[in-house]
Amino acid sequence: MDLRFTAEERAFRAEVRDFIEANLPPETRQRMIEGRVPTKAQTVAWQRILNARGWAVPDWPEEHGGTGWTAVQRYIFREELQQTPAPQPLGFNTNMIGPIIIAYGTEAQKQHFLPRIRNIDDWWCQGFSEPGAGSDLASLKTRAVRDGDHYVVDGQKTWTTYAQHADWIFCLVRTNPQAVKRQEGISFLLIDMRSPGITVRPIITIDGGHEVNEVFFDNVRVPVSNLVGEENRGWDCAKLLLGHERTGAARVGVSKERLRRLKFMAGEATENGRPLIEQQRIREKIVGIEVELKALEMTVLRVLAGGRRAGESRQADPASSILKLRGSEIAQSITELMMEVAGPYGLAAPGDADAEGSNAPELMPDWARSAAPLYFNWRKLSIFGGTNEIQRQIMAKAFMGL
Amino acid sequence: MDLRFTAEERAFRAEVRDFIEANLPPETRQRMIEGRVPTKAQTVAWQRILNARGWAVPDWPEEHGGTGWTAVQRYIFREELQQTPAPQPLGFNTNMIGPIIIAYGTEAQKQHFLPRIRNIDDWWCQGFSEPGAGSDLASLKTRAVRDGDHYVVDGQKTWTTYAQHADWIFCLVRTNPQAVKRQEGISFLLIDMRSPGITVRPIITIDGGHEVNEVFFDNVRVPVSNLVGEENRGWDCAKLLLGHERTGAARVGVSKERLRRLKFMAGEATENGRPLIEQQRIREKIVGIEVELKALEMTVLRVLAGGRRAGESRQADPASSILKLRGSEIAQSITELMMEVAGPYGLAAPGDADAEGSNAPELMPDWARSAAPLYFNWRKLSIFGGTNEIQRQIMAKAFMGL
Amino acid sequence: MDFDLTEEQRLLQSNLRRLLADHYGFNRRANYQAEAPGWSRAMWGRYAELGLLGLPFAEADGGFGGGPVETMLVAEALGEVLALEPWLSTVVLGGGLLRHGGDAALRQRMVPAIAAGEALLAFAQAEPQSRYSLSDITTTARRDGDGWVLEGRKSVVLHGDTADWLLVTARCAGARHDRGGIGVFLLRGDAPGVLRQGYSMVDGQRGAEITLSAARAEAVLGEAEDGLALVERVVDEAMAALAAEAVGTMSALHAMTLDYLKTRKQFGAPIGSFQVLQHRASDMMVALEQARSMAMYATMMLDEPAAARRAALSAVKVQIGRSARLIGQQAVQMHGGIGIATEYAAGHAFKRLAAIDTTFGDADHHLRALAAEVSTAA
Amino acid sequence: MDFDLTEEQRLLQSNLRRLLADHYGFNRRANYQAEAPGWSRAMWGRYAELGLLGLPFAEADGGFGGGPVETMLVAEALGEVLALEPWLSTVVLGGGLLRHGGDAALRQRMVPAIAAGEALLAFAQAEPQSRYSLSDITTTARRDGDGWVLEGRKSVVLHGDTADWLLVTARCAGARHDRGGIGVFLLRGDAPGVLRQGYSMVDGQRGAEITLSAARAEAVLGEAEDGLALVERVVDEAMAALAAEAVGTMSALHAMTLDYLKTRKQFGAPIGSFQVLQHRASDMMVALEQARSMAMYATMMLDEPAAARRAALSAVKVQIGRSARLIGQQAVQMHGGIGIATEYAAGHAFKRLAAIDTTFGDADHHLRALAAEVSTAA
Repeated sequence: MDLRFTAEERAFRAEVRDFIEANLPPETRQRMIEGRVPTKAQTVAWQRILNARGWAVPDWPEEHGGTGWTAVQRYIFREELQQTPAPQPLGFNTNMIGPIIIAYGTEAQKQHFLPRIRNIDDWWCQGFSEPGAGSDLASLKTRAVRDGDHYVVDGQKTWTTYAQHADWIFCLVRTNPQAVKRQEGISFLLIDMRSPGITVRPIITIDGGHEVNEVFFDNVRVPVSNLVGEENRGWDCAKLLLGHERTGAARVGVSKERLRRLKFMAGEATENGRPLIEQQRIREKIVGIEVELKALEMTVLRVLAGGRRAGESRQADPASSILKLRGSEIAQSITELMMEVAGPYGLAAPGDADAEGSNAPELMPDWARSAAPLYFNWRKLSIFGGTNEIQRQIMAKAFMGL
Repeated sequence: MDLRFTAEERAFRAEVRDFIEANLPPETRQRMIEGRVPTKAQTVAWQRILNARGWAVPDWPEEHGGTGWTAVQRYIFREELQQTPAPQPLGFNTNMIGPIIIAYGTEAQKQHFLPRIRNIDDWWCQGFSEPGAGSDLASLKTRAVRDGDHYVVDGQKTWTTYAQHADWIFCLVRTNPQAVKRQEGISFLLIDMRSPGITVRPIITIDGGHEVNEVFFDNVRVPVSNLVGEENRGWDCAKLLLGHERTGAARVGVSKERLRRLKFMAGEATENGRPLIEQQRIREKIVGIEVELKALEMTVLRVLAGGRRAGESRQADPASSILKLRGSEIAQSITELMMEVAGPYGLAAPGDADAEGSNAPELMPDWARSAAPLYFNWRKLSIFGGTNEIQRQIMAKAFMGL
Repeated sequence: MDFDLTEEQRLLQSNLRRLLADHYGFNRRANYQAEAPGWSRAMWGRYAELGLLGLPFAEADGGFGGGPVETMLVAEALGEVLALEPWLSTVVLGGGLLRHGGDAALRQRMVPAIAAGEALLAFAQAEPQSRYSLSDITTTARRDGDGWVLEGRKSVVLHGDTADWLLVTARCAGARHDRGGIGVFLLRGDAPGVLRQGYSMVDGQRGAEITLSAARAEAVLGEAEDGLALVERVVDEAMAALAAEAVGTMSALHAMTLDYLKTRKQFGAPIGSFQVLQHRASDMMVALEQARSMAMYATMMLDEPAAARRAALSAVKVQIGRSARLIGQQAVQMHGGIGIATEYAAGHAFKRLAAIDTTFGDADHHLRALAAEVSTAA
Repeated sequence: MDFDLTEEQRLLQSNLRRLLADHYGFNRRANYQAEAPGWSRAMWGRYAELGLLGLPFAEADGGFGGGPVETMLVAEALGEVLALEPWLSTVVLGGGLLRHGGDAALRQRMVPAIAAGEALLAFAQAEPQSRYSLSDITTTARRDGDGWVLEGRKSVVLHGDTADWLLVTARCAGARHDRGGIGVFLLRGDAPGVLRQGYSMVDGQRGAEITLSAARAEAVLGEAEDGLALVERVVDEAMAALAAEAVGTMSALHAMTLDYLKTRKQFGAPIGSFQVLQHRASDMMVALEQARSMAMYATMMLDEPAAARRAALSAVKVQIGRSARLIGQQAVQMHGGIGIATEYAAGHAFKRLAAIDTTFGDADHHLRALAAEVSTAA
């Protein structure tokens, strides 16, 4: 047992860090340091820089553009992106639709889509959740009826992240309403967002941001060639995503970067003329989170090492749930503390963290602006991607036999 | 709305306090300050002092020795006992079997038992819980079979507090195993602990104390005259105890006294030569508990005032559950903090808080002795008397309609 | 000891609740917020008609002689609907400074206009560097003939953008942190030298940054160089009102959550049938009742001597902050996605609760303040 | 990076677990505890046979050359059964002082006896006033001819009652809190002037109060006046071992609780079918895995430079303390009454976890220590 990174791994980390430092546009980095989501243009530009370097899709098989890195290298790469901070590869493209097309797509689908996915020539979004089907995904109702060489899709998706940016959406749709088990009778379709009959309606979140949407399908015609896998077997494709990215949900690098930012803020904010960071209580709170994060980081490393030993299982395992739970709780606790540090100015923060034309007076300190919006926005971390309640349920049922 | 005590109530409090100061044996008080349970002799002696003053059973009807006090006066009386601290009236006698005999007993039972209960001429214990019937009381199995003018009782009770001191036990027993509803077919019996066939087996708790016992019944003959209420209607008697004492579970006075003790300990314990109470963090923890306790105290007063308005309802209500939940959590948090303040000497505490011949060296400071035993022992507060989980369930089902 | 309301108090409560039920549904509120000035002038008129705006003032000054209990009832009802109007600024903060610090002439000049809904007040207390300290004041007041001229910067002034009158703390003497030398000055909101930058705050309330450049005060409240005790008293009254408002908001949020638990279905059953969510709803109820008790305690302690009053209000703020965080976060969590969508009420209540915690010092700030006062005598 | 055990390590682990499974059932443990000296001399002999007692010592000194990972494995296995023997005192604390501070002659004299189970050691470090400070030492060491004479009082000395040898910190120079001037001295447990009062601690381990009256030391470890760094290193090693022991105990307690949830029935169903208890078991699992990660981190950081090592071990202690409290309290709660009855194992595990938190500083103590080191540079 040797829990240190090898010399090769440390060298790899330095190489990644140097590349990011040299190539990441400073305004992208600054925007992220301030706690704001990068623009679509910034995300795309950075992904293309990575793609040019051959680092667009480290997790993919080498034949499709993957890097052939070890799990540890891939972890280091992601952590360096998070810590800088730099935009991470667009998950819908690289972690979701890419691997699904690789596993289940036709040769034609692979040829056409994969290069475009890698380079974000197409921006993808995910059409899984529906108004009545959140945690209980299998109860989805959006229907696709075969009509010649097309499916005709009717229904509604919701919580669709970045549908407003998207060129394509991958959807779970019900093709056989008579199926005995609800998971059967579901198919996996790729749908061009420019298709007639698609309407995107923004959902503005309480931080004022626009990340999620409702997507309505009204008689949308989708070529049968856009079916992935077999008809009525779309659940298999969806299951592939379970536990695919086991360590990402921990968001260790992101939380490290946010803690750095938090300390910066606590150095700027003052009380009775002294920086808050000098107060023992604030320091204890910060350190308390750092301890939890260190433990989570070690847990991630154990999972990585274990995964390497056990082969790259795609089954859900307790680790994914543990990492999701702790990762979201830790991230949320950082935003709570940011809100506390921002103090009165936290209340005066702009209503829309991403609005270029914020209504906040220029007199207001920059460092306080994003505290409240981030606190509000990150409540989503314990809701989306499988609520924390669902994670606890998975652990109890699947791994403790309760 | 006037949330202050009246002049009469304040005068009453002074009267109670003066009486306790003048009459409570100092060694009883000192033992309780040290966090130890008073001995049987101390409890009995104090109850007899109260009885001589006419204050033995404030909650009872005046015809049976009650004081005729208002709910607020009764609250003040109990709080003063708790704050001194002085032994509280033996609950099994005054809050449980007394009111049940008053409500359901025969005239002969009243004549014989009530004066003895008041004066603890008989020490009573409660035979409800069984090994398989804790939170689910109605599943009890101890049987009583009619044989002439006796019942013959066989079975086992457990978690029987102070059975080792008891002269009598009041029991729920199954008299009709064929009853459709499990709550039917249960009867309420008074059993002399000296009856042949009764065996008491101590359960030593992890603090080393002996408070609870198993009580075995092997062919125990109980005169039919010791039946309370109707045969097979014993559940009615048991239900009387639900919500009877709505504000006692908050233990506000006890927690106030323990906080005072905690501050004393934090003044004695030192670090780097300075008392712990000077440390900001310890102070914040103490103050944090005081805030919660103040809120609980105000909640108790609201309940008292509400109860007076609504009449003395004996139904369970959300207040009882709230008070039990917060009361136990606050009390437990005080013991956690005592353990923290005691520090290394907390580990060296005697194994048996109540043992007269403790094995702890005399070199050890007195104030550290009871911290660990009390922390361990008071885990029971969230278990006994309806677990905190059961309290949450009651609130959700009965008062929120979930 | 008596927790009952008088007949008049009950009437006030039910009249106000009826008014709000008729005019302050969630969609209406969204409209009020969207249009200038960010709240409803029509509602303001109705509050005046109902007697809300003159309520805590003495009858001799043109008010209705209400006390802390009346203020608590109003705050709670306004909290239930997340009302946006400048009631706290005008009636509790500005009005409180007038009541406790204004002389009879000033009161009799101002109160009738306030009661009639014709004068809006704002309390310009905080400064960019002051955080929660009431005595960290760098804005200066300099005598100039009969009057005073103010110079400085005031920050996050609640409803400072629309106020007709500003009540401004400024230093007449002493160094930056001194408790002495602080005065409370009355200025017209549109006086020369007053520059106001208004904005919408995270919870939809309005705030303003205010720069004072040789701005001339109309009057000074109380002793010009000894205003801190006045400020502390009024801030304590505002914290009591905020506690009651928070109780109203928490209570509405809890009810909303129960409603959602009973109607929203997943896995074929209402999610309220899941035990984990049931118990969490119970914990929310406990937190709510503890907060409610402390809001009453606040009300009861307002007339106590300053040291006891301040300690009590700090304790109240700690409990309100803790309860608000638990209830706010859990309500959002149990609502799932719609808990963080602006189209639904739950997220707005969550945000208002977070803002209340921060206003005049969050739970941790007040915990530290209380801890500093613990006796260290053995 | 590699989390795998070597073949030898796996063998050590399985041999020890088998031994404990055969000889350390809960009832056996109760017997060991009940009879003098409060633990099992027979087990001690078996540990020696298995090579446990000489494990971390260099082969040149008569040991088996094990490292931190081996110590972690042993501690975890002993924690699983709540072993009572003086392994931590003798091998980790006493042995650690010898390894890092003893000269070759001393090591070669002591280690074979330790490895054979013939020498028990105890570390007499704390004093009545010292709490968790390692430098708050009033016991004095005075040169007397070739040797040293000790005077003072040592407190809560783990297994001090039966130790053949005591390793005592004492001040040769400097004032009470000085970091310099502290030496580590080796005394015979039965030397003239050593008065020992043994007792059973709350978790069933043995402790002693020790009074030294002109007690003569046999040797001094390292520099007589510069022993604090040695003490800190060894205490960090002990905290790492305690972390691993706690993980063993938590893991056993979690398993015990799951077992209870599956077998205990109430309202006609196993209580493990109640969702609230399921989720709590999940939270316990999370806490356990976080603790396990930190026990590994502790092991990995022991050979780092002192500042990094100390910070790491404080972080470990914080996490272990938090996890232990959550798991201990929830396990007791879910067991209900039998959780606090001495007849069942759960309560004993709970108590041992509470004691581990307190040993060498509880979670809060280490949190404060870490907070003091946060950089305040903006």
